[in-house]
Amino acid sequence: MGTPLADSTIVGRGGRDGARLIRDWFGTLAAAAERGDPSVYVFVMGSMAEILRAFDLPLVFPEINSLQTAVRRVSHEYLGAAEDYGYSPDICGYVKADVAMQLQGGKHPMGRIPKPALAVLTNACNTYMKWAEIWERMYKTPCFTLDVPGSRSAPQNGASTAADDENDRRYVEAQIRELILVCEKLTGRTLDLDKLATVLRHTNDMAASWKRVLELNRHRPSPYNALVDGTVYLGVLNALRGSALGAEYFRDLVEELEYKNAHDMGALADERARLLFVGVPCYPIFRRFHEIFADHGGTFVSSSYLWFAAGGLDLGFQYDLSRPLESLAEGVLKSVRHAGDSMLFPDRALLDAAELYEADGIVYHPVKSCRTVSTGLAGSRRAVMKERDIPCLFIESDMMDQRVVSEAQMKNRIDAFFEGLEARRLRLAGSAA
Amino acid sequence: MITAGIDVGSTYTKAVLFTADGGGTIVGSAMVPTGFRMEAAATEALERALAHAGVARDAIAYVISTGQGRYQVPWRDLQVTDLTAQARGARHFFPRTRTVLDVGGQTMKASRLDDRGRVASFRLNDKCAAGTGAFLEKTARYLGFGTEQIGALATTSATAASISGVCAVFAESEVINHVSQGVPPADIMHGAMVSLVIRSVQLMKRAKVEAEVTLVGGIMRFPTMQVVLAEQLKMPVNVPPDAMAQMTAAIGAAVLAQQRLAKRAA
Amino acid sequence: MMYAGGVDVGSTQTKAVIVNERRELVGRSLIATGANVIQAAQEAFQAALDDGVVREHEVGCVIGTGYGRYKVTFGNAQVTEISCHARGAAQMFPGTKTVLDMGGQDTKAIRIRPDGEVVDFCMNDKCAAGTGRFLQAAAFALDIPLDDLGSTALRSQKPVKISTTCTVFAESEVLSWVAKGRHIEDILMGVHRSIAARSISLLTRVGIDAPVTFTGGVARNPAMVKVLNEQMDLAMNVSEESHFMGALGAALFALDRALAGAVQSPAAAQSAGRMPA
Amino acid sequence: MTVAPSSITSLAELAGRPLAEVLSGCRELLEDMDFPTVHAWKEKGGTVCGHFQVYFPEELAHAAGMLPVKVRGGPVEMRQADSHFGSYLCSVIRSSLELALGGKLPLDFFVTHPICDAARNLCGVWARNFAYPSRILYLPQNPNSASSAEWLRGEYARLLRELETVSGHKATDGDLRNSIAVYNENRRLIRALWAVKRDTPWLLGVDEAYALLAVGSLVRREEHNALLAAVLPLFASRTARKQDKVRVVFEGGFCEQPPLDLLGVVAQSCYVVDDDLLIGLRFLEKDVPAGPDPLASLAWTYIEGSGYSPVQHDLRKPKERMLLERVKGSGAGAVILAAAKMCEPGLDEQVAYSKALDEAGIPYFVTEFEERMSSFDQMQVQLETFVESILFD
Repeated sequence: MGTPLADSTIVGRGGRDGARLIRDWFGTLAAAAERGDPSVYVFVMGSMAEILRAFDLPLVFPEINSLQTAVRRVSHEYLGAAEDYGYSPDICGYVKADVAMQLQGGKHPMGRIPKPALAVLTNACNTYMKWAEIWERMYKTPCFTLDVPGSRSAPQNGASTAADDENDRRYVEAQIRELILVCEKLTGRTLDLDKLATVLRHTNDMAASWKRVLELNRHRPSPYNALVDGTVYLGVLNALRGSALGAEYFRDLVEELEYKNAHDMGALADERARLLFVGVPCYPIFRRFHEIFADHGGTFVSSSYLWFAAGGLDLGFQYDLSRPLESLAEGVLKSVRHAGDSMLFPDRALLDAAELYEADGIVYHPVKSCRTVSTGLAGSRRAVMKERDIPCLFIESDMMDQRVVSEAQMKNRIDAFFEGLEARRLRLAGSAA
Repeated sequence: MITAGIDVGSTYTKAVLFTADGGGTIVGSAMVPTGFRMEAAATEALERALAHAGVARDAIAYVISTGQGRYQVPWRDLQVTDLTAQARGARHFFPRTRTVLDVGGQTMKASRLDDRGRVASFRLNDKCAAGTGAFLEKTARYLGFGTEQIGALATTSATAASISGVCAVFAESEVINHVSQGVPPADIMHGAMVSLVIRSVQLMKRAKVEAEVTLVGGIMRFPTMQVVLAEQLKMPVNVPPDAMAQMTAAIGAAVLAQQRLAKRAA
Repeated sequence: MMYAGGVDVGSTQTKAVIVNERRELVGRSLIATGANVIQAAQEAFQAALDDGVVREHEVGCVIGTGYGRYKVTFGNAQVTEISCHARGAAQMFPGTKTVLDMGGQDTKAIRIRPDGEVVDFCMNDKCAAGTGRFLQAAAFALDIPLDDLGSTALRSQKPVKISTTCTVFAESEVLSWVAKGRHIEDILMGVHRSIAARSISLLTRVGIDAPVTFTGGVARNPAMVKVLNEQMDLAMNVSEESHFMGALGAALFALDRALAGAVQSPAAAQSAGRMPA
Repeated sequence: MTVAPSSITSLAELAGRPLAEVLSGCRELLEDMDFPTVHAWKEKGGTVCGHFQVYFPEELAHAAGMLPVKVRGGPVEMRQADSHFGSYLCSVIRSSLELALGGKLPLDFFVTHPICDAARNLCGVWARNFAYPSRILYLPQNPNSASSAEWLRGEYARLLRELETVSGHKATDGDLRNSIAVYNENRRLIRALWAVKRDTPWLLGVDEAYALLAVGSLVRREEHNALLAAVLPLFASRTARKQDKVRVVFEGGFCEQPPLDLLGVVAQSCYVVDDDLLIGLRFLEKDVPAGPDPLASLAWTYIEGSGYSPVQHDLRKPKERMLLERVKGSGAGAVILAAAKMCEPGLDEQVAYSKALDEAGIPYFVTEFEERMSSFDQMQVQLETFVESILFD
């Protein structure tokens, strides 16, 4: 059996196009910064891209700007500048990198970031609010905080009634209407409902594709690495949410992954361990982190990052275009809540994913920067291991701060983890024979 | 009128006798090990300083104690913290000092002074030892050198080895790594100093840095510190004269005592 | 007779062990790692050979472990100290389910299967708090030999509460208790309790399942053993040779490999199966 | 769980005693990590609603017949909790779980709030470890929306339903009105206590006022009201002399609490004339009106009549402006800007606060604390240096 020849126009297209789209997107932001155009700062969990795009407002994702400084290995310069300004080493690195960027007039490794004319945020992460308050003070930027009530309890501990959900949905809808007024005031235009419908349709397409992309990695061998390739896809998903370009990208991506699966083309030539990743990537050594696993034949088949950092789009929620605002409220509520659940109550989702993706192990990577993602992961790990006989590795570092990323220490643990996986594999193979 | 400043530190106790004559003159000083009995050490330091100056005990008009054992000096007129004392001491040598960095074995303190030498803002590090003199001592100990050799060692290095220094103990494994890769001990020591200085610069920036900067405290033993600090801050750094390097807090206390005395007279 | 060697290169000490075909520990050595790690590994190995009266060519395989495992240049392979401590503990105390290894700058909690396979492990991440180094700092501050710490602490009637977690700051906290006039044994007991509490929290992460085997240099400290036993309400396995556990595990992995290479019997192949990649 | 026989199980035991005894009794109760009043309540068959910092409408639990208890950690020895968390986390989150896991704080219901990311996640942590319900109460972070009060009313109704299920007592509107009246009285008394501290700080130290306030969250509020009413007239006859101390505001005690001894050290060198210690217990600054719909009144007062803290986002209340008002309102001359170690909102806010104080020319110093700290040398050095910088020329 020979390996089928890769069709070079399809295979690798998602990575190439993704990198180009992100570059182009940063290019448009830099151009907007040069022109002094207004932009809206938004966050990945509840970006409200649908409304803002309907007003043609350019979106800036400070989270993505910040992580880019780490991927490009300059985050320490930014963190240092913010710490010099007074911020503690113990707080969120994303916030600090952004503060430093703002202090330097938006200068960024990918170009320049325009100033915020408006900030739109949700309560999905409390640090969003502390962050937005910084722009309020720096620029007197109006900040719109959209309350998206999350789950009130763990899924096993009682669910909401339909009436409760309707109370929440009405509140979200009322706030969306208030947000629309803010945008109308900012742009001097009224909301174009046709345009909104178009945007919603694109998001619907992207949501459906995203769900499919995640499913396609259940294949053996898995066609992409959820940590490395997945993060590129995720960038496009957020930056181009609600756009024709974004919808097209994901249609192509699904095509590519289906093609790879049809030809059993895995992300790794020799896939020996299928892993789930929990947390935020270790951006300061982004490639190296993945290589340490890949050297042992380990690949990430899924990642909780692809759930929450997609704002819950993995749910695949489809907006009802016949009642756009009502449906948008419902979609925001359900998706953002779903994103929150993947961090607040991750156990069940991880157990299910382990089953679905036939995972050999779970890698927990809590980070100093982000308590939203990290608080309780140690407990989750214990709960998951109690429920299912699956090896779980626990490594702490950071998504921005290389001072707390010790590669040698990390490698030692990863090596030990694979020694355990290998011993386990041989034992299971032995007992099967 | 002569005043005394007594700095009761955890390892050494220092006494300085000071007069306002001639724009301020140190007339005597002494340094003794503190041991476990701080009061006795303070008395002994004072007596030795008196002997050194050749003056009698009753010639001392005002005593200010400072340092960790500032409350263990029953015959003091007043006690002040070492931040306050170091600020005045630094100003004695360098009257235009606006920022003082005090790096000791266990602590690192950065203060910004106002135009009159009062401490306007300050920051202390207390999280872990990665940013203190102990970090250098640990590194030296591992490299097989004594604390007293640290200074001379680092001066011979041109390139600093990279040491992140998240934890003073963990830094040892980085040191081991360098050693095993054949990096010269001088470069490793240099690297440890750079790591320490980077931390101290961070602390200083949080208290805001203004020129001139004066470096005081136990770390003064290492001349390379001054060089590295000046490099990192991109501004010159003052260092008190060698013989007085350990005495700045005691001097500051004695200077302040002159001030209190003048105020009492008025 | 076929022999195998394990060399555990730690940050302060390097340990080497020789085992024979019957998995018996026949030679051991312990030296200070010092500045030249490669040389330390060689010297320790040679000393272990001398101790066991084994000649180098009789050794079929050598495995390096510990922080400096890649510095065992004469070794055939490297295995992490986590797998090695697990393997060593399973050999020395069959039936072990949980291993606590307390070394100079890290503490590990390991849950294992009866054959020594690592099921789960956790290590201290952020800093060296709660490691053996904390004891060294206290010993240094009080000018007491490390080996006497435990026996001194055991005389304590009223332990102090140590609040610092930073290993380096431990020195000054210890001295401040001395200055307050507290007995040395009470201060030391406080230090032991503080470390024990941190280790137990690490152990809880993997689950404390008896029997627990205590390995690493600190396992020879009777006060630490006592405090841990009391706080967990069990009796840990402790060996006089606890500090050789990592090297022993490495030697056993080496033996698997040597036997698999030399003898093609099913038994050997199966035991070689335990050899991690 | 047995309770030491010497422990106080009711504040009634203290009412009527001399001031010094009341104060030491409060302190003793506060520092008793075995929570004798809570255990006594449970032994009588009562149910307990534990609510994590900062604000919780205790009236709901009170009306449902429960004992509302503030879960705010404490200096407890960590035995079990640490293994449920990673390294980078404040202490109050860990110690709160420790108290519950160790059985020291027996609850029947736990509710946390998204005051910060770590606190919100406690709901999931609790759900993993305890059979009783654990819930998140989302207090609006968009109080500027016209719909927030109405939505919050719905939240309160939902929470009350669940509390009633646990306590077995259905709260009538009459119960709610009664509870609101009890808490209005409590708020009035606390305001009076804080006024004593502000106007005559030499008669009431911050550590003493704190102990008197904090015990309120360990008993039914009627008891606390009785104690405060009995104690308030006693301060005037204290003989302490007014000293030449700096009047300061202590900011940074909204969630994790500094140890009482730390407050004592502060009181030695400064008069703390205002602060945000346990601000949640006095977050509603107005009386809750006796409207036709008690739940709506409670929700409305939260939106329209609450104080400020770094964990409530409200466009009408920029925190630095609120702090300057607090300084002005209390006649303070300086500020201690504290934050708990690893506290994201507190550490973030320190930056904005210090810029605002710089601009206003108000002296301050920045520091961090931890509930478990037992050595205050560092704090003392900082305080003394601060005072010296103000006093010396």
